[in-house]
Formats: sequence, C-alpha cells, structure tokens
Amino acid sequence: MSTVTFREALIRAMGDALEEDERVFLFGEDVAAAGGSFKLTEGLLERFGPKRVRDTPISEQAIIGTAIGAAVMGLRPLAEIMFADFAAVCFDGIANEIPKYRYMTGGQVSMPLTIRMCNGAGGGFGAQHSQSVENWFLNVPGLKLVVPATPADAYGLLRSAIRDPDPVLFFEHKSLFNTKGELPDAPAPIPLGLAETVRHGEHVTVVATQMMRHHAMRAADELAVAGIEAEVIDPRTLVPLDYATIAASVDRTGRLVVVQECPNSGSWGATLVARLVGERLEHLDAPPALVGAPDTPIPYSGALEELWIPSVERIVEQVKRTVSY
Amino acid sequence: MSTVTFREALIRAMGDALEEDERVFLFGEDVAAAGGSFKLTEGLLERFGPKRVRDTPISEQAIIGTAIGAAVMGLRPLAEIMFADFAAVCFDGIANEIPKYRYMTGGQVSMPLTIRMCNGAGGGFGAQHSQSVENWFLNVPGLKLVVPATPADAYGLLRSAIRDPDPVLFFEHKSLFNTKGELPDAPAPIPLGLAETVRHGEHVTVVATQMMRHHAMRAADELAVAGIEAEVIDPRTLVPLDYATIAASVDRTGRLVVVQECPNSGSWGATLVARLVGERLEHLDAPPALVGAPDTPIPYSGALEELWIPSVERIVEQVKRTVSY
Amino acid sequence: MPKENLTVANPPAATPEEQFDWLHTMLQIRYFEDECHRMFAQGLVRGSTHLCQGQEGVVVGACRAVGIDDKVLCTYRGHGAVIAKGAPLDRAFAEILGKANGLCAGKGGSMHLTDMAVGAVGSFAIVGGHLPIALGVAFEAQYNERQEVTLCFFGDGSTNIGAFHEALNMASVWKLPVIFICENNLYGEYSPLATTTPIERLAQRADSYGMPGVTIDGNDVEGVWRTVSDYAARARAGAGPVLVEALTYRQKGHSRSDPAKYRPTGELEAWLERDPIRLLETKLEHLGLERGHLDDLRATAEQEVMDALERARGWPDPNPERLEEDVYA
Amino acid sequence: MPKENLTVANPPAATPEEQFDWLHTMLQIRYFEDECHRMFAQGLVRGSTHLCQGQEGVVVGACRAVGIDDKVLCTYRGHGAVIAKGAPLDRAFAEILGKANGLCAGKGGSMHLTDMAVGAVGSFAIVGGHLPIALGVAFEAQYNERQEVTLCFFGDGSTNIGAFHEALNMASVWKLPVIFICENNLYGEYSPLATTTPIERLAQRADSYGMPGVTIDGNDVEGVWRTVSDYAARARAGAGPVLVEALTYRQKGHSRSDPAKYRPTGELEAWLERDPIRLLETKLEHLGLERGHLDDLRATAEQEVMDALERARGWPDPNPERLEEDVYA
Ligand SMILES: Cc1ncc(C[n+]2csc(CCOP(=O)(O)OP(=O)(O)O)c2C)c(N)n1
Ligand SMILES: Cc1ncc(C[n+]2csc(CCOP(=O)(O)OP(=O)(O)O)c2C)c(N)n1
Ligand SMILES: [Mg+2]
Ligand SMILES: [Mg+2]
Repeated sequence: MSTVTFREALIRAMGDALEEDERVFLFGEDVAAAGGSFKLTEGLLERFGPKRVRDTPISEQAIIGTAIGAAVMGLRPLAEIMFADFAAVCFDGIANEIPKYRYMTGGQVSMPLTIRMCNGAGGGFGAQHSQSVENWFLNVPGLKLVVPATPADAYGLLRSAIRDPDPVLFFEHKSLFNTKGELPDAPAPIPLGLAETVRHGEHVTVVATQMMRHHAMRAADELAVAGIEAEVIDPRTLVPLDYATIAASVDRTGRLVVVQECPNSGSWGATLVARLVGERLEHLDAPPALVGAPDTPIPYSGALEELWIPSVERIVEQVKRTVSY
Repeated sequence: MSTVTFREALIRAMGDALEEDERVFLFGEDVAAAGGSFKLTEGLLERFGPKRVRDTPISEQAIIGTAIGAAVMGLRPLAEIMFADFAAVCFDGIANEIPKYRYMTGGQVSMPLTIRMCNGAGGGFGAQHSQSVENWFLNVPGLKLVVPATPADAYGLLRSAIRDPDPVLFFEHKSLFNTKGELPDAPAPIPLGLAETVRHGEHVTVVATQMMRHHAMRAADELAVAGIEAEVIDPRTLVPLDYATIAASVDRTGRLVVVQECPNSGSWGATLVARLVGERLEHLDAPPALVGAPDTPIPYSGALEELWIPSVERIVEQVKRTVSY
Repeated sequence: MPKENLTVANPPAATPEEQFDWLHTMLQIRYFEDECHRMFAQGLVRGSTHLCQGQEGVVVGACRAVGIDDKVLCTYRGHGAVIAKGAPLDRAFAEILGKANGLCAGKGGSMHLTDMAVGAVGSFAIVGGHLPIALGVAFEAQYNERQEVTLCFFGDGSTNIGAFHEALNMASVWKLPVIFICENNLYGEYSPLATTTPIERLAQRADSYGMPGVTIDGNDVEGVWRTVSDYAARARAGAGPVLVEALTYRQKGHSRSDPAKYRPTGELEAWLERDPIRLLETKLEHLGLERGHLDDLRATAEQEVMDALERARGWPDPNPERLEEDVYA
Repeated sequence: MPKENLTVANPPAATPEEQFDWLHTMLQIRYFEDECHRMFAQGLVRGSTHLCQGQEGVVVGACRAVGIDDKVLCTYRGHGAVIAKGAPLDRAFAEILGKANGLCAGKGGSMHLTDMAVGAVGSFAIVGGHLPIALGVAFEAQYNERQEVTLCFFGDGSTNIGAFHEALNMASVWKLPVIFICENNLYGEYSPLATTTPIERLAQRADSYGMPGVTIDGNDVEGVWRTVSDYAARARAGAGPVLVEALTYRQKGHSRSDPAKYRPTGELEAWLERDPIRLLETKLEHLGLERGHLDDLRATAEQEVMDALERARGWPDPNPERLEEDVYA
C-alpha cells in the first residue's frame, strides 16, 4: 500500500495495461513525447516505445476513427481526447459509430476501446473546457461511462475499462489530478457497474460522483454534527449503473439527494430520480432532490464559477430540507 | 382556412419568413436547386433567388459556423442539417459555440439563428438516420428546442423560431411530412414555450411530442372506450418548457405518463419527471411513468423497429397500470 | 513526396479469364441492384436505397486487386463494394429486406451492409464517417505486421467534409496502408461537383497530405485493377496511403425515386455509352470471346441473383429477442 | 485559379510614423503579456494563459492593414490580435482577472477575449472552431454589400482539423472575403509541425480550395501589413478568400508554465535574433529614428500597460446576479 496521486494512479493503470496486453496501445495529442498536456501519460513512451505510445495531429475525428477501426479488428485502443469538451468535435464517431457498430452489424464486431478525457469545472478554464460531458452521452445506448473520484478508483476502473469488451468513455476530473489516496501494491481492477458506499447513514441517501463526491462527504461531516447521518454513495460508473445499491439505500433511508456538477436538465441525476420514483415511489418519505448547477454555461470568473458549482453549503441545506420534509 | 401537409406548412413558414425579413436567409445541402432532399424547401429558390436561398457543400461544420457568424453580425440564418443525426458532425458548433457565445462575451452578441433538422424513427432509415436528437442537447443550456407535431404547429413555431433572438433547434419528424391539418389563411406565429392541451381528461396526464403525440391521442381514444379519460399535453417546445401547464394538469389528475420516442436515460421525459416529483410529490397518486424505447440503437428491420418505437398498445397498457395503481 | 517515386512494379496484365470473372461479378451487382430498385418501388425495401449502377467498374476493379485478407470500407452506396469483396448475394438481399439471415441480422439495412468474413468491414451512412475508421483498420495490420491493405471508398461530395481531411492527413503521418478511392460520379446527392467544390481534380487534394494522388477512368475496370494493384503493393511495402480518384457516373438517381432531373441533357446518354459492363464486354469480344458466351454469362448472373432473392425472401423476420441483443458484447 | 491573377494594386509603403505606431502596439502587447505571465505565476489568473510573445508582428501587421469596420477572429492565443484590433488594455486585463469590467464581464476569460466595439468578434478555444464562424461574419458583409473583410487567425497545428478544411472550401465556393492567416509558430502545443503534418509549406493547402496561398515572414511586420493589405483589397473587390501562412515563433511555452523543453538547442536563440519588435526597432533606427525615441516609446508602452493593470485590479468582481444573465437575449 502506498499513497499516490490521482495522476500517478492513472499513469500506473496505463502502464500496467500496456504491460499486460500487447493489443493495448495509447495515443492522442501530445500523449507520447510530451507525456500529456496534464502530464497524465508521463514516462509511458519511454517505457513502451513509439509503436505503442503515439502522438497524433490535432485531429480528434481521426483519433476516434482510428480507435474504432483498430478495435473492430481486435486491438484495444486507449485514446485520449484531452479536454472532454472536445468530444464535440468527434461526436459523430462517439455517438453514431462506436455505440451502434456492433448492433448495426448484428453482432459481427466488438468494440473494446477506451477513450480517456478530462472533464469538470473549478479551475477557471471557462465555458468550453470545464463541462461534465458525460451527460451528452446518456441518451446514446451502447457506451459505458466511468467517472472515478479517487486514485484507487481511477486505477481500478481504468484497468477494467481497458479490459472491457465494450466501448468505455473514461472521465478524469481536472480538479482531482493532484488529490491523494491509498493504492495497494498489486491493485486489482474494479468491476464496472459497482457503486461504492463511501459513508453509511440512515437518514438520507446522497449520490454523487467525482468532485461532488468529495463535496458530499464534507457536507456529510457537517451534517453529522447536526445529527443527520447521510449515506453517501458514489456510483463510480454511470453506465452500467449500480441501481440496486442506490435503490436499496433509498429503501432504507426513504430520502434521496443527488449532487451533480451540471445543469439538471438531461442529467444522469434526473435519469436516476425518474427511474427511482417510477419503480419505488412508495419508499420515498420526501421528494428526491437534485443539487445541480444553474442552466448556464460555466463562467470564467472565480467569483461566478464558485457559485455555479454545487457547494458544500448548498448540499447541506438541501439535505436538511429533505430530511425535515 | 385550408388543409395542408406538414411539408407545405414548413415551406409556407419559410416563405413567409423570407418575405417578412430581409435578414433571413436559408441554406444547407441541396435546399436550393433541388428543393430539399425531403422537398421541404421546394420553390423557395425560385421565389427568393440565389442570394437568399443557397446550396452548400457537404460541410456541416461550415454550415453551422456560417450560421453563427452571420447571426452574431445581425442576420437571421435559417440553416438546414438534413438528418438531425448529422448534428453529430457539427456538434461542436451547436453545443460549444452557439449556446455559449453570448454568455462568454458577457452579452455582447445575440444569436438569432434557427437550425432545422429531420429527426425521428419509423421509416426504416436505420440507426444513424432515425434518432430523437433533441435529447443530445438537453444538458447544454442556451439552446431552444422545438418539436412540432402538426402542420399548424410546424408553421407557427417555425415563424417564432426564426423571429426569436436566441438560437433554436427545430426538429421535423420524418414520419409527419405527409400528415395533414388545418392552417388559417393568415396564420400567426405560435409563441415558444406554450404547451397545447390536445385533449382534456381527468384521470391521467399524458405528455408526448411529435409522432408520440399522435400515438398518445390514439391511445386516449382507446382508453376512453375503457372509461379512462386521459389529458394529452403536447409541450411543443422542450426548451423553453411549459412546465406550468403540465404541472397544473398533474395536480388535477395526480397521474403522469410521458411518452417519448427515445431511450429514457438522459431524456426530456426523465428531466420532466425528476422536476415534477422534486416539486410536487404530494400531488402524485401514482408513480410517474416513462414510456420510452429500449436502450438500444434503432434497428433497421421493420419487425424490430416497430418494437423499438413506443406503440399505442404500450401506451394504453401503461396508462391502465398508472390509473389503477 | 515527388510523384516520380511512386512507380512500383506493374502487375502482369489480367488474363481474359480473370476479366470474364470480373464481368460476372459486375453483372451480379447490376442485376442485384435492379432487384433492389424494383423492391423499393414495390414498398418491400424500407428507408432508402442508393444504387451504384454505372460504378461497378470501380468497386470490382479495386476489390479484385486485393485479397480476402485485405479490408474494404464503403458508403451507403455500397452494395457493389460488398458484393465485389465476396459477400453472398442472398444474405445481402436478406439484409436489405430486414430478414433474420441478413448479413447484419436485419439490424443494419441497405446502408450498412457488412460481412466481416470476407473483409467487408462496413458500409457507412454518415458522409465521411468511415474515412477515419479506415485508419484504424489499416493500423491494426501495420501494428501486427501483416502486409494487408485497406481500401476505403467514398464519393466526390465527401471530399468536402472535415473527416476526409483529418483522415488523409493522419494516414499519411502514420504511413498507414490505406488506398483512398474517391468514386467521382459528378454529383453529391443532387448537387453537381462544380457547385460545391472549387477545384476540378479531386486527386489534387492528395498534395495537401504529401501523398500520391491520381485520377483514373473508373469505368475501365482493368485500369482500376492495375492502379489499385500498384498502389496496394506500394502500401504493403510500407510507403503509406494514396488517393485514387476514379471518374465514373451514377446512372440512377441519388436514392429512392430521385428522377435525377438536374442532369444536363445528353449527359446520361454519353455515360451509358461508357457503361463499364458494356466496355468490358466489348473488350472481351475484341479479345476473342464469343457473344454467345457473354450472353450466357448475363443469363447466369441474372439467374444467380433471382435465386438468391428467392432464398432471401423465404427467410423469416428477426425474432423479437434480437431487439435488445448486440448492444454490448 | 491561376496565381498570376492575384496581383492587386500594392498599397503605398508604410510611413515611419505608421511603423512607429505599430511598434507602440507591439510593445503594449509584449508588456501586457509579461504581466499576464507574472500574474499567472502568482495565481492571480485562473485556468490557462497562452502568450503570443514573438508573434506580435503578425497580428499587428495584419490588423493595421484593415479598418475598424473589418472583423477579426482569433484563438485562445489571442491577446495580441484583440489588442491590435483596438481593445482597451485595462478591460482586457480585467477580463483575464475575471472582473466585472472585463471585456466579457469576466465570463469569458483569457481564451475568449472579445470586443465587438472594435471588431474583435471573438477569441476561440476549440482548435479550428472559429474558422467556420469567420465565414458567417464575412458573409454578413457580403450579403449586405459592405466591402468589409474578415481576418481569421489560427495556428499551424489547426490546419489538421476538419473545420479548417470545411471552412476554406466553402469560403472559396461562396467567394467570401476572408483572409485566413495561419500563424505558423512551428509547434502545436508540444508537437513540432513535422511530427503531425506531412508537408512543410502550409500555404500549399490553399490549392485544394482553388484559392491563393502565400508564405510570408511573420516577423516582418511591414511585409505582413503589405500582404494583408493586398489581399484585403482583392477580397473587397469580390475575388474571395486567401490563405496566408506567416512564419513566426512562439517565444514562450504553449501555455501556463510549459518550460518548452522540447525545443532543439539554439532554436529559441535564433528566433530571438529575429524578434519582430527588435527587427522593427532596428529598421526604424535605419530610417533615422533616434534610439532615445525608441527607448521613450518602450517606457511609454510599459507605463500604459502598468496603468491599465492597476485600473483593472481595482475593479470589482462580477455581481452574483450576473451568473444567470446573458444566456438568452
Ligand atoms: C454528414 C452527412 N451529411 C449529409 C449526408 C446526406 N447525404 C447522403 S449521401 C450524400 C451525397 C454524398 O455525395 P458523394 O460523396 O459524392 O457520394 P455519392 O452519393 O455520389 O456516392 C449526402 C449529402 C450524410 N449522409 N452525412
Ligand atoms: C479541438 C481541440 N483539440 C485540442 C485542443 C487543445 N489544444 C489547445 S491549443 C493546441 C495547439 C494548437 O496549435 P496551433 O494551431 O499550432 O496554435 P498555437 O497554439 O501554436 O498558436 C491544442 C492541441 C483544443 N483546444 N481543441
Ligand atoms: Mg458523388
Ligand atoms: Mg502553432
């Protein structure tokens, strides 16, 4: 067991995957010679050489296309789209080709590719470099969506993503890169579709991912002082979603608060709430609540961006409202 | 008053808009000389000439970019992206530029553009030409989303979309082009954000758009025979959404069924349900239900596509379940 | 890269037998699409259907220049390429009819014919969408050090979309064994090339990517075969991609019931004179083949197509359970 | 389009006074960015910041070749272009500091400086994203029959993205008055051009779009000014777009604290010799300007920048109500 940063965990996962499986290759803009624009691939070119760790032109459509073609032929492409917002320039490949190829060919191919991208706000990167892009893909069946919050999850889920026979979009939150956590010396992959109950509690179920999981945990600490015990669940993957764990928790607590770093419209939180109330209305003692961002682009100014991102205070307030309903 | 097809209503709306405002110009692939690949712009080149009705190369990014730049400078671009699914190849312009430009410049510009596109399944066009693409944009604040179901709505809403100072994505369902309806001789624009209660009823509120509105109406007729009176509401625009009308109806009926031609995850229906239960759980006498498509791409074969699209029977069954809850 | 460096060992000329075989396939494609057209008019085929009639020379010439292990990607106008690569006629029909035995189990349709067993990696319906995918297909062979090439067909109109640009550029940087084959049939849907493209010779765009570009007669099947054979040898040797512009003509409308009224008078007629099947037949006659032999071949091909169709029509629709299958592995 | 047709009336040579004025702006930009760099290091600037130091000759030469009614679009590396077009230094600083009085009310940031009042239509952070937008800006002028041109700046690395291709092609088809100016600073982020692009002269890509393409010395501000003046006159006359490749060098790292270790030894030093400010100063000295005069100008420019920064730092943060404003009109 050692303490590593989120960044180090990612590098280690990629290194181990490249080590384990010759079919894995890593490519993207400045991932090789430069070691990544966020230094997330540092040292991998040196370890695995230019055949397996490759730079590309600024051509996201070509990157995604290459991943698709290589995956269909049996390789395990590990592509990087630097900022997740740039998924917009290769959206066609991600939404129209990747998740439909297997289906449209009647199962003739599989699509074992992984696309890593940096999402999330809080760093002052402005409206086009801060989005929670995972929400763009919720209505597109066929993709798996991974949203790790800790170094251990980053490691374990990335290993599983790369091994997975299906396409995985793997989101790395920019504000987490320098956060630290424990990692076993021989860490195991973490299965996709398994939530983690990060904190046990009986009064309310709080569901949150990535940065918001950490905000939720801080909120839970504050709430505990006020006598409210929140159960905090991190789904870790949005597709597949560990609905059973969340539902079981809500059945016990009777109350649900979802915290998400995005507007509520078309969000994973809204999807979860709609499903839960559709299936287990009778278990709810209070209206399920979404703590999300306002319906605006993400402002640059620190003064405004701070207001945009759901804060610990807002979570605390909402949980109190929900619990006292 | 005369009877017109959905297609004729669209052509008339575009013609009237071009007539009314010199700043409006219409452009896209094969919209001019050929009159549109679905003949939705027939005769407009002849009437307004090649300055205002223009063909483009197969370059959706260039089309959207042209719309953005011209809108920022004060024109009223009316662009066509043939199949809505192709919004994927110009997603960056639509999701990262259009809805953020005004915000990112602190209100220095406005974005009075309209993008028309054909969405929807049922014609055997396969997985890449049949999607309900409006759902891709729900989590992107700053866009208005219009989804007309009748010739009169197509006319009135398109007129409003073109006049609107904000960007509007206007979805035209392929299965509706040849449907007919009444249109006044001097039809007025229909404000965006105003739902239509298509049928009054006291037992359950059914919300549906485009093709599904018509399915819902047929279901309502069948249900009436069984003594169930459904109130059918067509929101007509998803953003802005006439939440008040829907909420008032649900307050009365206590029951909600949303019918949508798409998977439920990340859908407008899930968004609506999450908001409604968050704000008015106490008014609900039954779990709100989503009748949507399965989590798969859209199959080509008629035998399968028919199963994919929510059917009148499925709506009837769900309403019965909801009412008898 | 200077053009002079591109010459590679010419393949031997094709034998009359080989060319007879090409003709056979071209006729199968022609009759196959006659039936598609008919079925569409009768409402038996859903959605849309895009015929490649008049362009059979390009796909047959190119696909016969490579082997079964080489790969092909094509567009929604892909019946010809997929059949030329070896997909069975009956299962191709079945796919278009949405049958369970279709190449794609009825889930893809006319625009997405795919038969991995013969290296027909996919037919793609988003203009330009498959060009980047061809890179990955070729990359896998390069990565695993197999000397295979990937043929990637697309239309003239597709050369104006962003994916074209990104794909050719990166293919060149990575020296991938892709033969990009632009079937210049003069139109993108209803728009003549000149209204959407400010240059005439699309092969010229290769210069932007430091790769060779050539323009050839797409209706001369042997010429296509020779060019693609040459460039395939070059690509197998590691010299990277090329852009081949094959001049041809779409004898039918863009899709469905497009009557193609936008054509200048006489254009279709002039191109019918240069119909690739007709040209090849004439050539084979010159080579000494008897007319009767050619007539027999036509009859054979037509019969094969009709038999395949009959089989296909007899197959069942997909089972309802198939609806939710094949999303994940 | 044959190259010979492109010659247009040469503008008169720039006067020493004009060039002195250019130098003034170049120095303002240089000092402005020195401060940005400092503030970023001190944690006063959020996100990222991309300096154009070394490239001031391109933006000043180009922006001075057009008028206030002409429009400019540029990238996240756009401080220089926006200031050259006339945006006030204090409000530019304020934007980077996220202040209420910022050019964009603090909502855009360093990568999105925009000042519609001076025709700085936008700074864009998605590589290539603004090239298609430049078409629409130019189209509006064409549509309303005003003889304005649009300058569109972008980097060498951006010429590999799809939007570049679509934009240049359609601009050519529609004969739009856009001057596409590629600031070839040899790198896209940390990647040298040669590793991502299989040709050396990016101006050559103009051939694919039937438009003129020229490569010029981007550090010779007068040369840039003359070329852009020429092509602007041509575009105003309705002859359509051009591609100008301006060779220059990014003296700082790509962004933030990139130490630019990937540079070959001596490269930076060689380019510092050809620093555009230095070149222009030397030239003005040759033209008879006294060194003292130049020193005074430096002092003035620096003082202007420091004063602007002081004003900007004194301004308040945006009010919380601004958060939800400016989404819809
Ligand atoms: C991105 C995208 N835009 C538009 C279309 C609609 N469309 C289908 S085929 C076609 C014309 C393509 O022309 P070309 O590349 O010349 O191929 P051809 O049909 O002539 O074989 C168009 C515009 C599409 N399928 N995808
Ligand atoms: C679509 C997209 N891909 C990647 C990036 C990340 N990125 C920002 S700047 C840059 C390099 C651009 O290089 P170049 O065009 O030469 O401009 P320069 O920075 O040298 O001025 C990259 C890759 C981006 N902003 N947008
Ligand atoms: Mg064509
Ligand atoms: Mg550069």
